[in-house]
Amino acid sequence: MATAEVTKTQTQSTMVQALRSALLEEMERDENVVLLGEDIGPRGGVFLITEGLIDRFGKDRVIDTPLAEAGIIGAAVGMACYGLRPVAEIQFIDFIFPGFDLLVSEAAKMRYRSAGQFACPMVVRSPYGGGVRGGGYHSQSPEAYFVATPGLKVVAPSNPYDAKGLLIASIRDNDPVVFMEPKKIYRAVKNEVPAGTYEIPIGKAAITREGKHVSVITYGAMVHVALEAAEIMQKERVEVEILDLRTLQPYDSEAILETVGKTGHVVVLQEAPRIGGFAGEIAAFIAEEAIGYLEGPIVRVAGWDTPFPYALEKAYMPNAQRVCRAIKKSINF
Amino acid sequence: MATAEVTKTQTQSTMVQALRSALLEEMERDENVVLLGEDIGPRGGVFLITEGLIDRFGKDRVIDTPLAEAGIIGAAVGMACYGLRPVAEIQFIDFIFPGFDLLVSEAAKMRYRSAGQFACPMVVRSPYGGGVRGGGYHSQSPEAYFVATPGLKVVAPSNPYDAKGLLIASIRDNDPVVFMEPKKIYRAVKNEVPAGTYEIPIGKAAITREGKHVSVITYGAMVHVALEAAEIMQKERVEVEILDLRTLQPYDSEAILETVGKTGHVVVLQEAPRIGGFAGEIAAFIAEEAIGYLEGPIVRVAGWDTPFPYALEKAYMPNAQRVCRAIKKSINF
Amino acid sequence: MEIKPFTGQPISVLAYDGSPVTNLDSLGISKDEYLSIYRWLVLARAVDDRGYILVRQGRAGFYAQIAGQEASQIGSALPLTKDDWLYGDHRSQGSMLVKGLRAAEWFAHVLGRSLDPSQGRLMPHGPGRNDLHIVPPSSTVGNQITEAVGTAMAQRIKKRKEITIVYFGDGATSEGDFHVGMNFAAVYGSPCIFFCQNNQYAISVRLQEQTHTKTIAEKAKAYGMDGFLVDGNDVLAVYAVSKHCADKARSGNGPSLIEAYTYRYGPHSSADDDTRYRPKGELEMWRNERDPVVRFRRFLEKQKLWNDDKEQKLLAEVKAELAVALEEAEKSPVPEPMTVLDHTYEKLTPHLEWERKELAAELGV
Amino acid sequence: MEIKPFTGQPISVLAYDGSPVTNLDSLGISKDEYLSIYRWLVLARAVDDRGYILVRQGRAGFYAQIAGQEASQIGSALPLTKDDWLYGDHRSQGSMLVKGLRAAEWFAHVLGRSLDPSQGRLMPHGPGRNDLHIVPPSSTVGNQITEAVGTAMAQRIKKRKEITIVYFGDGATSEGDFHVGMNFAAVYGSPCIFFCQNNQYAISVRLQEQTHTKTIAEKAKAYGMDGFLVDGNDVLAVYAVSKHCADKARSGNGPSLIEAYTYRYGPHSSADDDTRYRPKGELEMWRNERDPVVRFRRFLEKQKLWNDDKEQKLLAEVKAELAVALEEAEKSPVPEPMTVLDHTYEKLTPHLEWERKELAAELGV
Ligand SMILES: Cc1ncc(C[n+]2csc(CCOP(=O)(O)OP(=O)(O)O)c2C)c(N)n1
Ligand SMILES: Cc1ncc(C[n+]2csc(CCOP(=O)(O)OP(=O)(O)O)c2C)c(N)n1
Ligand SMILES: [Mg+2]
Ligand SMILES: [Mg+2]
Repeated sequence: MATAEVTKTQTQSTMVQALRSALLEEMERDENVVLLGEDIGPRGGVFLITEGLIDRFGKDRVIDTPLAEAGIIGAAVGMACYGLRPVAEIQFIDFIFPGFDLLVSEAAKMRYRSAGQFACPMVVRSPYGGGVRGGGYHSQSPEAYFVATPGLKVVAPSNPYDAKGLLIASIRDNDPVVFMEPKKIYRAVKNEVPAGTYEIPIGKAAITREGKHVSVITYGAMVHVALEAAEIMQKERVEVEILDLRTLQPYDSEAILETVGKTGHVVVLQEAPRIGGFAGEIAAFIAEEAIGYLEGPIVRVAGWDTPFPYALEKAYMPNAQRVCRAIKKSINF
Repeated sequence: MATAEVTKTQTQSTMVQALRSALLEEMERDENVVLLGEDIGPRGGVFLITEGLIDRFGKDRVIDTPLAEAGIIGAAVGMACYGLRPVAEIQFIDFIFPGFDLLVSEAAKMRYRSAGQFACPMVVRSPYGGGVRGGGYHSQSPEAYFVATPGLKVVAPSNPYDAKGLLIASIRDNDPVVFMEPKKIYRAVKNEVPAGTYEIPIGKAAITREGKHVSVITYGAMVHVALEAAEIMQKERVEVEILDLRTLQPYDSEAILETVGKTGHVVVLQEAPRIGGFAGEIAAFIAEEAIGYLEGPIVRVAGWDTPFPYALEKAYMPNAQRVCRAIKKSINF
Repeated sequence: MEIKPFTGQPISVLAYDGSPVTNLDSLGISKDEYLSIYRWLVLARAVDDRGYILVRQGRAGFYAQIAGQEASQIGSALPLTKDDWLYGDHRSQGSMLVKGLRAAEWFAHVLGRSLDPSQGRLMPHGPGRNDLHIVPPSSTVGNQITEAVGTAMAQRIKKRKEITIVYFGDGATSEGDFHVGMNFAAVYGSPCIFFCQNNQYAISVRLQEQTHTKTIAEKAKAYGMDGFLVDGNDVLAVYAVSKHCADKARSGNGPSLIEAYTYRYGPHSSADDDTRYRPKGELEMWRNERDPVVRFRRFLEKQKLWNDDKEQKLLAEVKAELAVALEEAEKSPVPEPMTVLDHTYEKLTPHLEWERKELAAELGV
Repeated sequence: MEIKPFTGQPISVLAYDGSPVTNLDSLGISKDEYLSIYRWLVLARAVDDRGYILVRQGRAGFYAQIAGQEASQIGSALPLTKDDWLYGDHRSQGSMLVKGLRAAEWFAHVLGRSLDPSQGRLMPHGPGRNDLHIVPPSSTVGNQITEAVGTAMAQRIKKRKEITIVYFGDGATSEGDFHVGMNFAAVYGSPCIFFCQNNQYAISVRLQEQTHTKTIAEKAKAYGMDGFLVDGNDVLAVYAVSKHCADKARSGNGPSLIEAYTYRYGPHSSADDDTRYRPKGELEMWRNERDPVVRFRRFLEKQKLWNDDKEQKLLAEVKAELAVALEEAEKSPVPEPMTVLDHTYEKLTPHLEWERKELAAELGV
């Protein structure tokens, strides 16, 4: 576990650019890597992550599909069993559900049910999360479903550098990976992204900010909300450590124990609704394995337990203020 | 919260009988209650829960459907919006996934997205869980997905008496309810079930067994594993309290706080895989709201984080021994 | 006019220049009704133009225009009665207006204001109104289809003389829900109209990449159902076919699929860039030669029912009406932040009660 | 013999009494091949009989018999090459045997032993074997269809001269996956055969309650695909049609749907009670008049290729062979409990490492 290393000679990239370059480089490297999804061809995907790739690699490797997520994921499973390494795009993760069965019943279980004879080295990448005025069906954070599905790996980067390295690692991984892209920061956050190939290992968290009083454990776009909260708390002399999980399944239990051991106070922050959410898993893990370190309650900060709203998304989404309140609850125990 | 009251004058029933009588009585009472599902007509359902109901109520109210869960759940949503109270049967809960989208994107969100104009008073009932040599696709416990979906209620009875009262309450509830039936004990556990109508309120847990040293919080078929473990621990003079949640969403937080306050030691027991499971939610809730009561780690007992096996289901499923080990981990802290 | 399924060529009533190609009497439409149809076409287009401007002004986050598809929507919604049910998709506001949704409500929906019957709960692609039997669509393409079938099944179970119409696009026919819904409806003989607006694109994907059939209508064959192909830019043809299928459903003769062959003028939505995929000249051809509003106006002119004066008067009237509607929408407040938790369940659960307190503290209310 | 889609009546080669109704030469099948086909039919039935007994003896938990459907499975699998891929469903063990699965492996699968290529990971409805390109089906009806299409897409992308066949039942055609898979395959011209064993029931639901078409084959029209209806109890007809579609796919001419009209003799599975829904006399009619094994034997007899002696010899041979196979299966151990965690991922995750320790402690190993 280490803070994201950034080569200073590189240019500032958005996550969109970083993801696109990961796809492009992996497709150059391995001709078994193929892309499939809705509007990923001439349209370049609705967020332009696949822009221009069809011109470079042709229709056999950048496959515009009919409008059917069950087909996208199901076909990816069949391709992966055959030996390709498909990267499927689901236009918004809210629309993964028509293909959910193929993901949880097939991709996740193929290796197990065949006793290792068949595998599904495939990636399902998809934008997730709110903050873009997308309403109830263009804003959700359904990671809890994927994490609760043995056989799937789940990744959610928080910045362009990590996004590229994690996507490359996901494509090379021999298990199915759900790769969740925080669309709110597709273009809003930039950092330096090297041109060449590199992997960020799946299963390893990163300390985004060091601190000694309280740990905020989070991932994806919420890392930036945590950073904002940390700045605010800094003024009150509370030093916040931020752990960016990066991989949700399998999550980095060592890194979690380390930061909890250091601070003794924990806030787990997610954008998804609270009840049954992934933050609960992290809290439960800590309550089982690190209760001796704890000097206060484990506080979860999350979206409210409602569907995602449209007009009121500001009142819905976790913000720095909500995180600060939680930090105080955790340290003023 | 109270232990299941049992009228002594009644006969011993199986859960199959109890569920069938709930359906029958509710259909007699309210002509808007209709059933739909695969093989629920002349076949009576593969577990015979709807046996004979088509003869009594006809094809318009006991609707054998084509083999498509998206149709079953989608049609139920449309019926419910229209004013019926459909009770959909999914033959095994493992097969809910072709219709999962309709459940989480539609049934769960219809009230919210219409700002209360439309509601989905519907029940999706389905057998779940292992122990019947059903293999990976006739044994799963996917409650984590439903609990993580705001807008759904989730119920899982542990005995025939509760099953009837909870199913009646679910049918009368104005929100969509996923009603999970522990198939392993469909016929294995009996208790007294009154002939008339009664409701067990949704959202209320029950103490199945009182004890003062440790609380085992569980639901469904695992209540009986907890009871077995309690008997074993009794011999070691550990008095186990068992809290049967009965409703998973919304779960009975008061009852949880009460038992944790009483014992200070907690084991949360579920059949589903551990990571991302519902037990984590309960643990997280306790770690946030009752950390002061805790005198040991919150220990989760669960299925392993694999798909459900066939030949090795015994090695997979939580058993009394595993629960006892957890209890010891929790109290010997 | 005989209306037959599986014609291969779109059924039409009017030529592109507005002259009838069939006997109009058989349609049984009065002169007043013709004028009213035209008013709907003009209104639908004007509402849409006005709504889209709200996005361009940055006052709304999203808009999917119906321009080019007005005839499909007006023609199919007119045969519906008050009691019939309507399931829309993300591009069916024209039908919703005919069913009774007020323009002010539509604008409020686009702006996310309280006057929106869905109270700002949805991206602006179609609010619901229970009293009008308009069910608000989710954004998930295709889901409304099985739901509509459920409603139609219920109508039949309850022996009501009502029908359900469900709208979806050409792209939606690739989803499993289309298949499952069509099959259920056919099996139960449900009083349902499956109305496909084939505007030839699903975002960037053309129909030939979406499916290997020439038409959508012929897909009905897989369900033992009748499939009608109609010129979707010919409001009278759409009306006639829809009326036929509505009557058929209402009299217990089961569901039908209607494919309205049409074209969208705008990008897929305000978030799209259609220059990336649209071949040059295609849009211009449709707009200049086949526009559904102009075509019907030419028809009226030929019938001596319309002239420039009337046109100017109507446009002014509609403009004024919409100005009032927009004002009403704008006056309507943004929903109260504390309402964000409501309507998840019938009552707040204990967890939501707790969250309500948290939110109140956060908002300082 | 000309093979045409959408015949309305099942394509057949043999009458019920085994006499040919078409010119046999055009099939290009040698005498040895006829005998080999018969051996497959007899073997498939015997394997199935033997397997089912294991359930009745309480030694296995589940069994879905193929009895009655042998001709569909053997006839469709014979045209496949070693390189072709096969996706089965819960009732396709006959096809898997032809593709190379050993009877001993099948029995081990039924018993949940290590010799099972899927090592007891699945309810016994079809193990996979990677080297034979047999993908193990999940139990989720229909899912294999889109997967098979993905494999066929890959075969085409890789420009291999291979095809993929996917098996499913009449009931499965109601699932969205059937629709989605058919549509994808047609759009991409994938080298795929969609092989529907229409045994007229999905558990208790009869075809007329499953769908409103007369045949399954005609559903291909919704995809611009050819649909062939074949007598599924006529092994030569199934072979001829399957060969035709395989050749077509292999030569780049795209996918086909085949409906094999057949009947299952057993209950849906060992857990079913078919007396609840089967009309009286129906089973007897099929078994007595249309049995696929008897029919082909009559054919052989008429061709003077078979007689009672040969029959007795073959039955004894098969019996002996299966006794050996079963013994091999039974000798194979139950999988080690500690392996229950393996193959969830390529490597144990840290969480699974931890669970491994817990399990070891629990098992005392
Ligand atoms: C299940 C699902 N997948 C993808 C999307 C994203 N999406 C929204 S509209 C659309 C295209 C719809 O095309 P069509 O059905 O032809 O309707 P049109 O927009 O042309 O009216 C897509 C892909 C979605 N909303 N839902
Ligand atoms: C998605 C799903 N729904 C329900 C089931 C339960 N089920 C197993 S087989 C079957 C019937 C299948 O009928 P058909 O496709 O005709 O195949 P057959 O069994 O007749 O060979 C059903 C309903 C399932 N396995 N998967
Ligand atoms: Mg379209
Ligand atoms: Mg069948």
